[in-house]
Amino acid sequence: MRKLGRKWRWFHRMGSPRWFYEITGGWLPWLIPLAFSLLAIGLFWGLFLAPPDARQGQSYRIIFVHVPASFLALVGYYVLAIAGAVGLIWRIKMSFILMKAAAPIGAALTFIALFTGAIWGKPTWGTYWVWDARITSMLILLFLYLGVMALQRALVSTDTAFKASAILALVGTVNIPIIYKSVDWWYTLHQPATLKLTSSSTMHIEMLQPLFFMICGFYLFYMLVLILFARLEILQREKSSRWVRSLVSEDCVI
Amino acid sequence: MSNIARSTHPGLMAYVRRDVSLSIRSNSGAYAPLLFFCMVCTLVPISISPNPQKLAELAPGIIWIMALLASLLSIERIFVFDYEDGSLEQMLIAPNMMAFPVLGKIIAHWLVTGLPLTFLSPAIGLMFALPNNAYGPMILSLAAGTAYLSLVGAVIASLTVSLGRGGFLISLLAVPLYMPILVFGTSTVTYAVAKMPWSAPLATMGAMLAIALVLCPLLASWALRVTNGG
Amino acid sequence: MSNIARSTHPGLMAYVRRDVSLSIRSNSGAYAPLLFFCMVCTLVPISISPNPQKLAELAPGIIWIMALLASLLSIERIFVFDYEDGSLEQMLIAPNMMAFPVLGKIIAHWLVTGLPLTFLSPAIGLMFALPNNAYGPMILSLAAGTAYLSLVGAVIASLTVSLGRGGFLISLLAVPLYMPILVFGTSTVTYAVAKMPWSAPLATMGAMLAIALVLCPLLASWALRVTNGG
Amino acid sequence: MVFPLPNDFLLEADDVSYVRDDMIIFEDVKLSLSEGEIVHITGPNGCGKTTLIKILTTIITPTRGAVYYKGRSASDVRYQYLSDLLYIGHKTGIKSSLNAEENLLWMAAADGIEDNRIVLDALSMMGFDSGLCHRPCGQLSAGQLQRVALSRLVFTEKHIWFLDEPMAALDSVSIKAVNQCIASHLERNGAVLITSHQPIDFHPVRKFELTNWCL
Amino acid sequence: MVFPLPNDFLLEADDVSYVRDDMIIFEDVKLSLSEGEIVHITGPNGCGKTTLIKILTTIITPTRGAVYYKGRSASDVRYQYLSDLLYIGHKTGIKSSLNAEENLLWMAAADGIEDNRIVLDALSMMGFDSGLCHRPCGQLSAGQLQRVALSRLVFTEKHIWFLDEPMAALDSVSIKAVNQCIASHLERNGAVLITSHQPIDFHPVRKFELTNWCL
Ligand code: HEM
Ligand SMILES: Nc1ncnc2c1ncn2[C@@H]1O[C@H](COP(=O)(O)OP(=O)(O)OP(=O)(O)O)[C@@H](O)[C@H]1O
Ligand SMILES: Nc1ncnc2c1ncn2[C@@H]1O[C@H](COP(=O)(O)OP(=O)(O)OP(=O)(O)O)[C@@H](O)[C@H]1O
Ligand SMILES: [Mg+2]
Ligand SMILES: [Mg+2]
Repeated sequence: MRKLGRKWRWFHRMGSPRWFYEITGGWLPWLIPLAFSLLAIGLFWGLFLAPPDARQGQSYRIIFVHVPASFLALVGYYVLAIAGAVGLIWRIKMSFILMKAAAPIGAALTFIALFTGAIWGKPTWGTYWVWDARITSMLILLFLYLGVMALQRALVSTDTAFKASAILALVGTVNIPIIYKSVDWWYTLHQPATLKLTSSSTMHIEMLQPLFFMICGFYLFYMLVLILFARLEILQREKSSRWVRSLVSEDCVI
Repeated sequence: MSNIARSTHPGLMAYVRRDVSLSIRSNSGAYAPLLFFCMVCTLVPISISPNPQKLAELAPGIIWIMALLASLLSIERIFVFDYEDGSLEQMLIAPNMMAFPVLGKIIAHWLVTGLPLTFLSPAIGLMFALPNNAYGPMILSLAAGTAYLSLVGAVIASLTVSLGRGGFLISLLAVPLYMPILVFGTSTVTYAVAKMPWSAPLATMGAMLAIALVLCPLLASWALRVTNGG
Repeated sequence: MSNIARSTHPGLMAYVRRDVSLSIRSNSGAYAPLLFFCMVCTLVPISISPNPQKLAELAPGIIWIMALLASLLSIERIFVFDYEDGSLEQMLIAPNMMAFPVLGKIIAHWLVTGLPLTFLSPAIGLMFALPNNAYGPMILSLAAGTAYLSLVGAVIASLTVSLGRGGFLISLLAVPLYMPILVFGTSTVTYAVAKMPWSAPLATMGAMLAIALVLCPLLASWALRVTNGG
Repeated sequence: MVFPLPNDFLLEADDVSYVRDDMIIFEDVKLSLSEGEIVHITGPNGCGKTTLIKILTTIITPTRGAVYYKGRSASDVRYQYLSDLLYIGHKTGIKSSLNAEENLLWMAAADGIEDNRIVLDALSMMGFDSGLCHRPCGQLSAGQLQRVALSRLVFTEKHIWFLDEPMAALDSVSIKAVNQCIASHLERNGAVLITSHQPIDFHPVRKFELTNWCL
Repeated sequence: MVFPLPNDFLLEADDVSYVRDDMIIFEDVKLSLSEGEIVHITGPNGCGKTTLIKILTTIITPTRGAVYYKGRSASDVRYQYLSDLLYIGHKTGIKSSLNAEENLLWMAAADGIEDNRIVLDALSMMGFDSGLCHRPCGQLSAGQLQRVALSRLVFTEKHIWFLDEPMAALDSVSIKAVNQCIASHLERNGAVLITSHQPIDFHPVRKFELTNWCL
């Protein structure tokens, strides 16, 4: 093999699942308490301390779950697609593992966003569902996530499954802006904007602060779950390797 | 000897001809997606409303959805037979850029699905009492749109080819990607019905088609290699 | 020795269990027709109109058409895989009435297609702003109607099984036979929406179902024998 | 024929002819099979061996002639006949999404066997590696698949076996295993009808040559 | 490896390994093929013969190792290599809705042959009855289908042949015809890589035994 430069050696070592497993093992003791305390603070603040909304009363408090979940659902797709692209271009196995881990998390977050949005819709709009541009594109995002998961599951050979679902994720990325644009445009065409999500600028500062905590908490929580899923996948894939066997014989838990 | 073989290897047009004639020969014939399109369109007045005014309102959307379904359900078969009988392996070891045969097959799919459907759409429009000024835009949008559907669908079909008749999996993967073209396609027709300028959505479709024409054959041939173990 | 073999030969329930588990195992999974149903239903607001009032008007017809399509497109596979891998020949030489295995397979098809679709339909109804009083009739009509579709579809599928993936041919043959049930199904729901008594169309569907339940397995197994050379 | 033939053949084909699309595949084929006997049907490609076997198993109805089982028309004693025969053809009826054990268990159920110990034993007797048992059959090689299908021979209790080119794709070790199965079946008074382009090495094998009518 | 190997083998597999789903199919396989040589790959069912051939034809990418064509990496001279090889696998690429002649004409086009006289001659040389020519291949028997596929051998101008169990389902007459094709190809300095569970009767056939890694 060609001699690799120093930078490249680092890059490829990072691609080693074992390296990832060991390094993230050191992060977990920090990440877990941090994520959960941020979430706890944000939730408590948002649900109990923040003042009720002038128009919506108490029901607005669902925002503290809805907005972070929607936000990370979108971010999650870029994580997925970038991980897939890196895996395809540099043939890094670890990147594929991260991609595989990102799909179910993203799907779950998207589902939470849709679900909380629907619950919120009932008191505010008087209906659970409306074909608003944003909501529709969120639904399509859920389908994209599910598609990546289904393809991953259906292809039996792991290598092929990784590469194929990465290609699918890439195609999906190209389409996300188009989908968003088209759906946005479609909505404004057919129906006057009677129902609009309250814009954040009108939000009270005392509501924004706990929301900020929740978003940070969700971010860390996302990272945490991604790492845990990836570690689980690594153990499964490398179960026959020596280092995993010695791990298991030491009775380590992930 | 190798040079001769190389230069004469069946290229794009050969694949177009072969695939078109294969689907004419196949049991259900080339007219199959077309028949499906007609059959399903007839279900609409029966189950929703036979009222001409209502039908006219629904027409652009219904025609477009049914065209999309006819394309979606037939695209599955673009590579799967070749996979099952071993032709795909022969394609993989053909000494030329694989994107050309793939593009050939995509064009053939469009010729037996999208194009006849486009030609037939005025008849359906007539049955649905579509206003006169909408026929032109409808034909143009269907022609460009079904080509886009064939291109994007081929990428998905090549990802799922080794699953045998993945059947509905392909619809989960393809429908989200089909959505934008559906929006632009129906807008073109509804704009025309509403006597608004309909060139903007049609132009967008054209741009999307141009990009897909370049990217999709490459992506599909890449995906075919990957799903066959390469 | 022959008597033991005869009495223990896999019967109706064994075929139901086997086919359900096979379609759960298959790549696209048992949820596949369900996914198709959902995906296609989302196309409607995008291409026709997102206006809740309009959607509510369309809902019964659209839900029924899409259920019909999901059933139609999956019925093709009820016998074709068995034909291709040789299981069908083994079924033909099984020492019992062939109508039982066939009925088993039809029930399995309904369990993975019609039934989940029926359970999911309220969610689609919700998204289409269907009025509250229509949910009950919709569920009942879908449950009975999809069972009828599976039964009648199986007869068509057994006629076309030797054509391989006849694909669209099956839709040409089946759609005319599906029409009556579509009419009664949508009327049940639209009657309910209009607060009219909806038991008459539902009762008709029940009667049709009962007749189909007796005749179709017999017809299908006969057709299978004939198309295999018997 | 109105009366059953007065003989004791286990199986008999009486002047069977088959015409497909106005083409005579074969005409007036007479073939009989007794207990403990193996008949090897030979003939060039396309002479109708597979067709003949399908006629004998009642899958295909012959254009003329009839098949007799223990002296009575097979269509009269249909269920009795069917519950006594085993047919493994070019297509073996294996589901590619199930693994070897699941596939065989389903087939064993036809013989009233529900015990997966028996099935696993059969697989290992055919030289099928137990490490492959968890894999869906779609992921097996051509020969491994054939081994799975032929494992039925180990535990089946059917009397008459119809084997259409069972040895194709098998390596020499598995061919030996199949031969052993057939030998012990013959000892137990079973009957075997086999087609194969490879020679079959039993000493009392009766060859039945089908000539090519098409040419 | 940066530099091409300094040798003259037509084809060489250099320490090729293949791992599928964490299972080692084979490891460090070294195989070479010169002009005028025939190599018979043997081994038990499932040892990876088909996989090896697909790796050599570049359909499957090996986990480790590389294939060299005339001393240069096959992936570097990909098109040159591909235009010099012929592969007939388990699945032969025949369309069941086309007839034998149409199928072969399409395959012949890959060799720059557009003449249907050549194709018909090839079919009759493989013993394929011309009366069957008008029938779609889906209606042929197993052996007849294989005959059609192997007719390619008569007219192809490719240098390296990869044949994966070409003799399966063939009767003895057609096996002789195939052997004749191979012999004349070898005389013309062609190279053949063949797998078969049946013995192959050329005198200078080199056996290459693949062991079963999976076990
Ligand atoms: C199922 C229905 C819903 C879906 C799928 C949905 C989806 C989304 C998405 C994707 C975002 C953007 C997150 C970001 O970019 O930061 C968002 C933000 C938001 N949503 Fe929803 N939403 C739904 C229902 C609702 C309802 C009923 C309300 C309240 C009336 C609501 C209020 C908000 C607010 C206030 C924001 C933050 C505003 C912003 O940052 O632009 N949503 N929602
Ligand atoms: N699609 C697949 N997915 C996973 N594993 C496979 C697949 N195809 C083959 N295998 C496995 O790879 C190994 C090698 O298979 P291969 O087909 O190369 O064997 P082979 O030597 O050609 O056998 P045979 O003599 O039976 O044709 C086998 O153990 C098989 O189970
Ligand atoms: N489905 C079919 N439709 C029409 N003709 C067929 C069909 N299947 C086989 N035939 C023809 O019937 C004849 C007998 O076929 P059959 O498969 O019985 O031959 P076989 O003796 O088994 O040959 P092989 O040794 O190649 O397996 C052949 O000439 C074949 O072309
Ligand atoms: Mg045969
Ligand atoms: Mg093999």
